[in-house]
Amino acid sequence: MSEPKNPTVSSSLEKPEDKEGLSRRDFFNEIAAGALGVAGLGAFVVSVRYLSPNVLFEPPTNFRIGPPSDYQVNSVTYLANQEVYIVRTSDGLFAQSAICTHLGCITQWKPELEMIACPCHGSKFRKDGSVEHGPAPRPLQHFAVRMMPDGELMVDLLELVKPTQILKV
Amino acid sequence: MTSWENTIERLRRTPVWQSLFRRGPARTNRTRSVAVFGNIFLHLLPVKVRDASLRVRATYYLGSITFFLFVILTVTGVLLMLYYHPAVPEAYQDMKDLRFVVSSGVFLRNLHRLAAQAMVVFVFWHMFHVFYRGGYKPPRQFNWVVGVGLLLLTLFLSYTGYLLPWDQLAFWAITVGTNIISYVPILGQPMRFLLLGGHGIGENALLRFYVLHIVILPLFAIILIAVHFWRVQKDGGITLREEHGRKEKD
Amino acid sequence: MPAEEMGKASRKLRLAFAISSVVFVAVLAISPLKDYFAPWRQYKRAYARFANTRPDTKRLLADYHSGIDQIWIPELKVVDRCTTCHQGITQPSLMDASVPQPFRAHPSIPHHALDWGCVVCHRGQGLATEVREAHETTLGWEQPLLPTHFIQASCGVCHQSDIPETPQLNRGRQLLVDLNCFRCHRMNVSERIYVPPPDLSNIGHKASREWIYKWLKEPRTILDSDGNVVTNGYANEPRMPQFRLNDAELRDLSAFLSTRQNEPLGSHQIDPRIVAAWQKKPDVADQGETRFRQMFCTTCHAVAVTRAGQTQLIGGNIGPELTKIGSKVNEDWLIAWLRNPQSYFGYAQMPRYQWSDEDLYKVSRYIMTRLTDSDLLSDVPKMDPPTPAEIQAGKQLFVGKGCANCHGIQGIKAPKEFGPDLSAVGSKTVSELMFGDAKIPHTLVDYLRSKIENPTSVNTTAAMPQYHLKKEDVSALITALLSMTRRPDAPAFAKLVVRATPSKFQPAGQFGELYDRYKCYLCHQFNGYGGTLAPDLSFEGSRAQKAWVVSFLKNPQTLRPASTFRMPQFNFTDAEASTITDYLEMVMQSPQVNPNPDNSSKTSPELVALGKQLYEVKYQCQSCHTIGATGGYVGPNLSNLGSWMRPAWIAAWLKNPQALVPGTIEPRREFTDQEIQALSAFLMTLKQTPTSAKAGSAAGGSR
Amino acid sequence: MDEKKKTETGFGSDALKDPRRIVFITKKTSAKVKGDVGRQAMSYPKLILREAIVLEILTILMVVVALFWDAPLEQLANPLLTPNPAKAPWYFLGLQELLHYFPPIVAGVLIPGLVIVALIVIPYFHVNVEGAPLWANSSLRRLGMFSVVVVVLLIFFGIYQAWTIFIPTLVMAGVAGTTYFLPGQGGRFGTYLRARPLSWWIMTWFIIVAIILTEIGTHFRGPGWSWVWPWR
Repeated sequence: MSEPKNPTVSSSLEKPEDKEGLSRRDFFNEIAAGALGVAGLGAFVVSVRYLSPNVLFEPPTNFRIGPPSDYQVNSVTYLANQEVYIVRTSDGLFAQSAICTHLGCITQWKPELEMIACPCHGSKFRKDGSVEHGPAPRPLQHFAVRMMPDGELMVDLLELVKPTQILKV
Repeated sequence: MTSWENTIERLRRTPVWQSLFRRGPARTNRTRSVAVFGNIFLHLLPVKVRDASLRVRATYYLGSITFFLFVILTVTGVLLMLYYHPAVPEAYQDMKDLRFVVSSGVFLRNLHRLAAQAMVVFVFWHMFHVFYRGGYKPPRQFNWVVGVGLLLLTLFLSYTGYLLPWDQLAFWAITVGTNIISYVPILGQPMRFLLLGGHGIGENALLRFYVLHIVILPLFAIILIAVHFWRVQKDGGITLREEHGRKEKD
Repeated sequence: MPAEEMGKASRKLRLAFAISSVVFVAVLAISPLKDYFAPWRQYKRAYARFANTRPDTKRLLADYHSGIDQIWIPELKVVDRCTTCHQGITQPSLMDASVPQPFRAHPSIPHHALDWGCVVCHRGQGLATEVREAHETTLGWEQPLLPTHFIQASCGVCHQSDIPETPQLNRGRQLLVDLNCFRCHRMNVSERIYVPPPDLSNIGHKASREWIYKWLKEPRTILDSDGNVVTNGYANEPRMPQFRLNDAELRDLSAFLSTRQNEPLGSHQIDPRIVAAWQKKPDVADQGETRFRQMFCTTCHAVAVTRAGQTQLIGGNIGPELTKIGSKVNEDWLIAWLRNPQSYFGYAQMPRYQWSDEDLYKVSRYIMTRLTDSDLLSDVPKMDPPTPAEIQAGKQLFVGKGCANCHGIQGIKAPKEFGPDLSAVGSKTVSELMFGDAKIPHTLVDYLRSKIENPTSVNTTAAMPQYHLKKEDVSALITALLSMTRRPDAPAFAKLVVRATPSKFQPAGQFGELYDRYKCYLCHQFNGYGGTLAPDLSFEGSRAQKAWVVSFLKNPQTLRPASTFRMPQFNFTDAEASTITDYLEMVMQSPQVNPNPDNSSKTSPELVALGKQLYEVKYQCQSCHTIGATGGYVGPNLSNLGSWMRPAWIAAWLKNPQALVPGTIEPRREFTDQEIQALSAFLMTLKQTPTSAKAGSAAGGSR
Repeated sequence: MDEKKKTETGFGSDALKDPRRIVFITKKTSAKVKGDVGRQAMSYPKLILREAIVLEILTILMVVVALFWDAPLEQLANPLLTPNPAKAPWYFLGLQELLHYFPPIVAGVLIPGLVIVALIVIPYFHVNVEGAPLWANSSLRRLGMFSVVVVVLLIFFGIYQAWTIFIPTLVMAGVAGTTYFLPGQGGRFGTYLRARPLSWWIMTWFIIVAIILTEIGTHFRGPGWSWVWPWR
């Protein structure tokens, strides 16, 4: 085995490559290195495409919630699967998120207090989603509710609406 | 010098590059040696090899191919793991998803499966080739035993991977295979019970095969491969045809 | 060689590396390209192009995105990607047949397509995004798409009782019962009117060995040279299938059966004076035929009639066809049977009529001399009296061929699990089926068709006998069989199953006895149970007036005189008629109709005049209904309505006909209460004198 | 070449510069110390470049096949529905074929166990390290032993009617015997065979039997492990 630690042996052998050989080698090396670079980049892109799912097994963002008659006037109904409150007042009906605007805990409707309370940090919201007190910075998010031609209501979680927008039923 | 070479050259002078590689361009035997020694992966190779061992007919690169198949399997395997749930029946549905909805999913699975089959073929081929070359003879006895260990690991890796798709092919192949184990006197049944985590092939078996397939067996394989490479170097390089026989006698 | 040469890669090596690197890059690029040209992406693009050619482009593309569409219903374990290619299924404007597949919209059905996914009904592989994988049987998926022709089978998976939308399925389910399939195969058949095949414990009294031989060889069915079933005076739907028996087997079985005389024959003597009086009369058979017709035997029994060279079966299919019955039965047996069918078969469906000896003699002479075929037994070989060896062999054959599964016989127990279990045949996979050498496509549907049409086609040693069925009946049977699936293992499905209503209606008490004796349910429906030949009597108590029912029972011939199917003359006694009438009035009430209305007092001539005016001018009821001699024939004749129906029923009917008789075609008009009062008042004035009551119509419903 | 003698001893750097160093050769010193190392090349880049090319070509082949051949995926596993025949992975089909012939304890444990043990222990029996031809020394005695072993094996396979092993064994023994009885025949191939040591014959026999058994198990076995022709 050669002694790599012994600089005197190998350093004396060091000498510049001849010009022609160098350029030829460089040309092939460049092709190879370039190709491998492209391959690496391509592999990265393909991997990213591979890793971004084409289908999601998540609850649908819009869903039917039955006819308005399912919801009594002056009631708050919690839909556990979608984490949404369906609130019906004498004015009409709206859907609002059950996720606390503070740190994302799931709030609970307290019928005895007429209040939506967050168990994590004590935020309290009124029935219409506005903040009563607590650390929550914003009122609960409202979602669009639409009446379908067959008389059922449809909630669209992707369409955010102002709290004042209430479906008259 | 081309601009490309200049860029590389400038890059090589940066402190970061130098801290990483501790050497200049490998244009001399010394720097070439340093390149091998200084790299944790390359240092498993000898710095110099005999010219004769570079000839294709010396090895047919069978060992290298087996190792590269292992590399391909590791890369594709890690990617496949990201879409795989070792559960019944999700495992099977994941196969369907890989095929039908994941971009390039079916390609990676094909590649993994193909490389796995090829690795079994090449590991056998490598072994037979080495045998005919007399590679098991002193001083390479130990490396031969390591190689036998790698053969068994390869078979076991391939076998554990066979169950993971949880289709009929997998299920019954493993059923037949594990029943062969149970023929071992006295220890057979307990061994099968331990391997399957139950009396039949179910969710426990799937999880055990999965853990064996992705963690335990590859870990052993990597260690043995490192030893195997290192010992090739230490035992005097690969076995050449001329080494034994007539030349020994003079 | 200089030492440095050791370390210099040759030009050839570097060139090889450069080339292999370039090829390497090129090859790696194929996979993303293949992904880009995936078939489903091409369908996606094709849909976008297609939508751009339609007027409602914007709506068609409202939910469009370039990725995979998926319906995911975790409760049902549904993951369907069918809508990735079938992108227009919810677009009403794409319902037209001119829209190319796969973009056509789904025909409108009572369910929301997107609530159920596709494969719940259509089968196939919902996970797939490739055409072949999604629709066909492949290595990775055995259950192919259900052919549209049999799609009603999918309704039957949940709807276990008949629904009007699935006639083919309903027919198939009825056939499974009628053809006795369920006697050999285990399957779930909801309770239906079922006439069991005859008990053979006393068949020796009834038929000769020669006739039994002939019957076993060719049960009614006769095939022509092309293999088609020809009627030739026989019903072409025999319930008895054809067994593949050779001459020796036929001899043994006929020997065994013709010696079955376990119990003495019932009363079969006719007063000798009557016999003496009628024996010599040449027209005794003619008189018998007249009586036969007067009794409306053809309501249940068919007889082949040749008119203008065409042979045709006339009559019902509730009882056996009688065209050649005279060549089959012994006269003594016939008389005993007519007197009291239940004395021969305890379970006989035939009502016990009150024959006089004279009628009995005439009718039996008619049957024995006219309903015969002298050629029937001409090809039966000459047979010696049965030997004990033949009888013993016949007994074994009787069990071995599965006869005992359908026919009861004293001293022989039917083997259990005789045929394969079919309770989940609809979810059988292709690999569970044995196709033998049959040259048919390897699918479940083709297997079932081949098996039903020719049981030996897929299994040469099949025990199943040969049925001769019409093509549409085979399809109906396949549909019914396909509907019998293993319950999908999602718990949500269990909730969705619409169980068959426990339908058997079995009243108790005096009426119950009459109901059993006269087999009312064979023709009439009672609370969803019974035959469909005659009107549904579930709400008869709300509908008909008591006096009318009594008079009808006493003389049913006053209704529908021109029909082949008519209520037989049962010769009810007054007591029986009143028992029936009371029961109908007490029990068979509609919750929609007030049983004790007090609006009779509201009738006034003005109201009647208004009603008549509404009837004739405003609503033009006469376009469908007849009063007297004028009007349409779509709806029932109303000439005698005043003495037939109850005013409360008429009022309720006018308010909402579909609530009383679901599916009736009577339009639901938005009558005001006053209009209803006026119309009822007018209709109640429609009365006919009993003598001219002949034009009365069937029933209130326009069924 | 200067460096050719110094590398493998593990002792010195430059024998010319440092002649005082002495290598002791004992019985236990490995045989290759004596060998001529021959010309050498630097691993970097010569070996590494070759390995890289091999890796690339291998990947290219794998990728091309993977693009046009789909990994099999059958129905969802169904413990109630046994396919006929139920086959193990292909590399165990030789074993499954053995199980068809021999009692489970022999085929499932003894034979594979012996093969593995044999593979592990062969390097430690320094038998015929030189690789002398089978019939080189005391050949008549060897022929006797050879014949006895072959006959015992054939009887063993015959008893269990393992014809798919019996026939290749018979053929191999026949070829080996032929090289004894017909020296100098068969041209270059004959000369080649005569130069083979015993280990070569055993290994070749093993490989041929293993390949035949695996091939039969894969393609020639149908329902109930009955013989089928793959082209039917």
